[in-house]
Amino acid sequence: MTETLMVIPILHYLTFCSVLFGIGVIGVLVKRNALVILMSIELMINSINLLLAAFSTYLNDPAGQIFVFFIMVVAAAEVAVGLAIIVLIFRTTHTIDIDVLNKLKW
Amino acid sequence: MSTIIALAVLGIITLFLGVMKKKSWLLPGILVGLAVALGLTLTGWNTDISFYHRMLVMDNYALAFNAVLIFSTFLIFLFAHHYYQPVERPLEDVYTVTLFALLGAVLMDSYGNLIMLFLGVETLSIALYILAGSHREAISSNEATLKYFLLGSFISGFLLFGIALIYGAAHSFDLQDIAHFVSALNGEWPPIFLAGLFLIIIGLAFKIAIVPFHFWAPDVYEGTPTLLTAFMASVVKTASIAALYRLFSTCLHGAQGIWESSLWILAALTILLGNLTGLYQPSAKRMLAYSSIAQSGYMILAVLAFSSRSANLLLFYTLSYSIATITAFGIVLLVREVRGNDLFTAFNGLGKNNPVEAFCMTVAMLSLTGIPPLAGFVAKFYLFSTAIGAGYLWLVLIAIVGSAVSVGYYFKPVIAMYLREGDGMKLKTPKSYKAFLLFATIVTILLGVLPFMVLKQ
Amino acid sequence: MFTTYLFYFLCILAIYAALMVLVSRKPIHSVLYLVLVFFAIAGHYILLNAQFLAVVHIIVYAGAIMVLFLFTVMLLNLNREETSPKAGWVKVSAIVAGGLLMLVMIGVFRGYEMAVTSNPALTQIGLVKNLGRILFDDYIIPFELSSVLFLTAMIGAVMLGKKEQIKKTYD
Amino acid sequence: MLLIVTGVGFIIHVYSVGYMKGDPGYNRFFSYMNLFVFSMLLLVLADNYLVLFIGWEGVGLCSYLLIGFWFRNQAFNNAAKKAFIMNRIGDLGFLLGIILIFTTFGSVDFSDVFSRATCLSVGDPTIVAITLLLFVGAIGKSAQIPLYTWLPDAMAGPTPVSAMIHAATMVTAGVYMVARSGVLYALAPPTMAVVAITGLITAVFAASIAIYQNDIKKILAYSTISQLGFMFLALGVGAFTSAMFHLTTHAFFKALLFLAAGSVIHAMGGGQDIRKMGGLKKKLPWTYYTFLIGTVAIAGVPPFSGFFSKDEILLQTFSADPVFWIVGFTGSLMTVLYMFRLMNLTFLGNFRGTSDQQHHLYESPREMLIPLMILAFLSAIGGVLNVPAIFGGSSFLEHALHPVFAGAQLLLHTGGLTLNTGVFLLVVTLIGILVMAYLAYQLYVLDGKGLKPDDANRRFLPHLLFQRYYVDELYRKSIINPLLALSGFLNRVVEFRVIDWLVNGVGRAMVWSGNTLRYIQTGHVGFYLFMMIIGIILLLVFNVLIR
Repeated sequence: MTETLMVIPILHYLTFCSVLFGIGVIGVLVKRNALVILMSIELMINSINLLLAAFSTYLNDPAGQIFVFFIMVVAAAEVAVGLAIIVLIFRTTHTIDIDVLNKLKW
Repeated sequence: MSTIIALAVLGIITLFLGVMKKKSWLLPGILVGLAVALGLTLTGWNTDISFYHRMLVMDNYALAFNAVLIFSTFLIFLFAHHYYQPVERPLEDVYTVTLFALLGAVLMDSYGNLIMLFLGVETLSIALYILAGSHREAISSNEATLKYFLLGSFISGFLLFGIALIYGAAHSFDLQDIAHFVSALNGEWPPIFLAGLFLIIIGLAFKIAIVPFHFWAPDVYEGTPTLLTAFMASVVKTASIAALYRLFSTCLHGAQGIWESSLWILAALTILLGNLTGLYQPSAKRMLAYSSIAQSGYMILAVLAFSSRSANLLLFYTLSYSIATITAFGIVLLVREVRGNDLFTAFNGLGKNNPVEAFCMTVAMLSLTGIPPLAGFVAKFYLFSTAIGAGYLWLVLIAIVGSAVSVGYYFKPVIAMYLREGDGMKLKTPKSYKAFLLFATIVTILLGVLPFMVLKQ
Repeated sequence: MFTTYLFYFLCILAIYAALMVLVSRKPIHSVLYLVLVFFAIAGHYILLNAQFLAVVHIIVYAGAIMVLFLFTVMLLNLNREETSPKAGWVKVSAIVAGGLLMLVMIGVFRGYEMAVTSNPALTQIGLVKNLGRILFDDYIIPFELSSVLFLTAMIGAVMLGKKEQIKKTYD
Repeated sequence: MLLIVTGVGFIIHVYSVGYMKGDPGYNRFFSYMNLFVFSMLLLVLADNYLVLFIGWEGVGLCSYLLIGFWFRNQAFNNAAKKAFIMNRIGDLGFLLGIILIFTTFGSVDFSDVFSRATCLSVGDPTIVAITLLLFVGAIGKSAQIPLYTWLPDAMAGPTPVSAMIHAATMVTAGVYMVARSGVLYALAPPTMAVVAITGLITAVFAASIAIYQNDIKKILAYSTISQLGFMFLALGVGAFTSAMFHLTTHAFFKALLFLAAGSVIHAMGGGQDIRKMGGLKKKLPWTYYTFLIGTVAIAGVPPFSGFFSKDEILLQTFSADPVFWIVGFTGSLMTVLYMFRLMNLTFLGNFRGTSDQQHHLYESPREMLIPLMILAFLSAIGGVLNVPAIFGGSSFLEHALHPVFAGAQLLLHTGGLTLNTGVFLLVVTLIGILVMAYLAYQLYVLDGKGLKPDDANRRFLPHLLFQRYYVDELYRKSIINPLLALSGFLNRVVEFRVIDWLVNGVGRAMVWSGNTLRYIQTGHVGFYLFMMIIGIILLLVFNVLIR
């Protein structure tokens, strides 16, 4: 396993992460279910985590991995709050379709 | 550093006071605590300390903006007592989250490391998602919080991506290291760095509400409980623009060519769209939302006119803007309390029935428009003349046109208050609330007459 | 060679699972595919010599966050198919926009090279001991302040989630 | 300057208590007055051009409010509008000047600007432009040619206002501002020449008009313009201290004269025509004596204050250019003439008014008289402030103001006069004064020749003077009438056809675009996300890929 870095150029990681990030973005744009949108956002964040870890290893600098921990902290907090919001919305409107909620406009 | 500790401790004390059902101690405790935090901030003046490997840099820039943030929050908490009167619960959770949001804002002003920037932005945002939804029974509040949450966490993904790319290019999160990296570049910008930089700009632009990342603002402002909208419009905007400026001023010396043209276009779009759309709004709260969008366009001017003065100008601008906005929201919430809505027709006849409130509202509106001798005028005057000096004549012309258009909506409540006949209904303003409103108004006037208390020559 | 194959396998697995998250009609399937993505990414962490990160990743994401998702889905009985998916043109334009973003990103990375400072194969930075020392030395302030973030989220989740009704309203 | 504003302002306030008693707008009057004093103090205390400008505008606004105080009279309103518009013309120049200062020096703070200005070479075009623009502002505010006509009309306001505006404060703001920017002016010799010539022409011009006026307040108004002209003359020749000195003494005696005139008008039941007065000396003894002191002070009879200040200006002028001196001397002689004419006609001889008025002649109340006496005292001894060395004085004011003008004086090197020349000039001046005073007495009291009941068969020059050189008519004919014709045309054709359409079109376009743009805010989160992504892609493409 240790020879990974010898074989795989960092560009591959970058490309892979971009693709994953892009899929996350598409998910956010395409879906109407708030829960799935939240999952897509998690996908985006995970791709960034991987990117940071890859940078960190290739640079031999622990800061990147430390940052990943913080991102995990934030992601966990965000998900907790996000799910609470979704539950709240579901209680009042009985749906979590984002397109139904458009009373505030213009 | 002491400011941050004080705010964190204050938040926890508030929480405990609430748990112990000491409702009457809550707000006084918070106000005293904020005053202490303000004092602690100011005692650090000119010390210029950085903490723990430059995670936090408490230079004068950070301290000044922190003072503005804490002062704005203080003003908002002055109004809290009356606003939350109908609620029996101690509401310690709302207050604590507001204080933690302030803590996040303080981190955003004083970061020396992109990790701290990210943590600050997230602390602020998560707290704001909660605050936007804190009026759980109102469907508008629910909608506001969902919109804000989805858009905000989506954009924070991009912010993160930007930070990761900068890390990949500069091999560090530290602003000083990035600055060294930039100065060693000799104008050969690696695309990955540029992409990272722009993604960070986008992440902050969302918080400042710059076109085209402004879409959340009107809806969320309208749905959020009014007092917390004031917090969003003042504290969040100030902290975000200060964070953006800090990034530019620390890391990107002499790299103006990179962001100049894009920010130019964004500022122009923001000014035009904010002002034009504001014209057609029937309600005061939504009008203030568009006004805040337009004002962020002017603030970008200060970032663009990058000179030794512009940090100071930005400080003065955000201060004058924050105070006027908070005053305006303070009156809007009074009107909503009595009339149930904040359409401009709800302001009819206010000048006769409630002269004090009408006067405060008028001063706030005039200051936002930029009429002498109020703070907003001085801020705009210096901003525009500095920008002209920096060669942004056309942008300033656009900004002036925008200001002229803005008269169209800023004067709507004023006209309604003084020239329309009302139904004689009076606002239920307690004496203390009036005193707070007058206090904020006097600060606006004082800043206009004696701008050099804050503005350096 | 093995690692190369492993890398590509994990990549394809992750991308497939990610796509399935979007394609699935039922939220619960999405959740399960997302767990698959997380495992694939954990494999990547191990490939990158970041073992501790991999463990934490599994615990936090697959263990905590996904459980939260599942819990919500079950609690609210949300496991219904999307009643009215977005119109076709919206989907197409969304995919075009996301794809464009992807292309732009890949274009940005084109030609990017990293000066590797030391032999990365022997790097020890991913170990618990190493990370812990740095976390509690250099990064103590963000570490402490992230507790504020957690506290905020906790208060918020409780505040928004609890069922207590308040009669009087304010705006 | 501060002392003048507050001191004279206070006295005028006391006076107004008596003068305005019973007026329905009593409260309004005093709130305006205090706002005025506030603005004036702001103007004086400002340490940068911006605050100065705010005060400047405030003063203009208050003067508009005060001139139009009796707003039921349309003529008064017109006068107020005229004052405001003329001031605005000046203000525009001033504002442009400030902006130019800011773009040139990067600051509007006096100390910064002055220290940075000294780095520029003398006669630098930028400095000349700045000073000229500032001077345009001063012209408007201090009623110099060609923007002076508002001041005589401004007499429509209550008399204390006239005293306030003309004596202590507003009109001197221009002088103050130019003196304050002395360093800049010292760097711009062409502007200095313009200032001096403008001042000189105004001084003589206004003085000559004053000789043939019949309204007591108008005479004083023209006299003010003329005195301001002297001050600008002093500024123009670089005698900043003298200008400020004359400003001070002028504040004393002109306030005195106006207030005394107010007392007369009060006694006459509102009549302002001096041909209808006469012999008031017996009825209004206190007013008479105070007025007399004011007259001799303004005429420059030693040892009253005007003598010191005006002669100092003339001496300085002589040392700059004798031709200027001759013209200025003529002006000062005219001053003597019209002032004594005014006094003689008003107070000496026989009463020429209606018998009804005669019965009502009585001295003003005490709160009006005491300010008069204080001012009279000050007018009498005000000269002590700056007795030049020639008379063994200490030049107190010069030392006090030295720090302010040091920078300017350093640049100017004013040449000193020999003692002999000085004494010679003084003697000439004195003789002139005496001759003119006698002439006035002869003409208007003994002969009564100057008193023609109708204006019909005058000779050319007096007629011209009586009609104020037809300047108002000139403006009307040359500017206002063509403007009116043009505006009529514009109104008919351009306004209705083009501008109306354009303005409404612009307005409609704004509203329309606002209304349209507002629908971007669809309320759908999905749409917002989409727009943001497009924004992000565009930003990245234009900044990163295409570079």
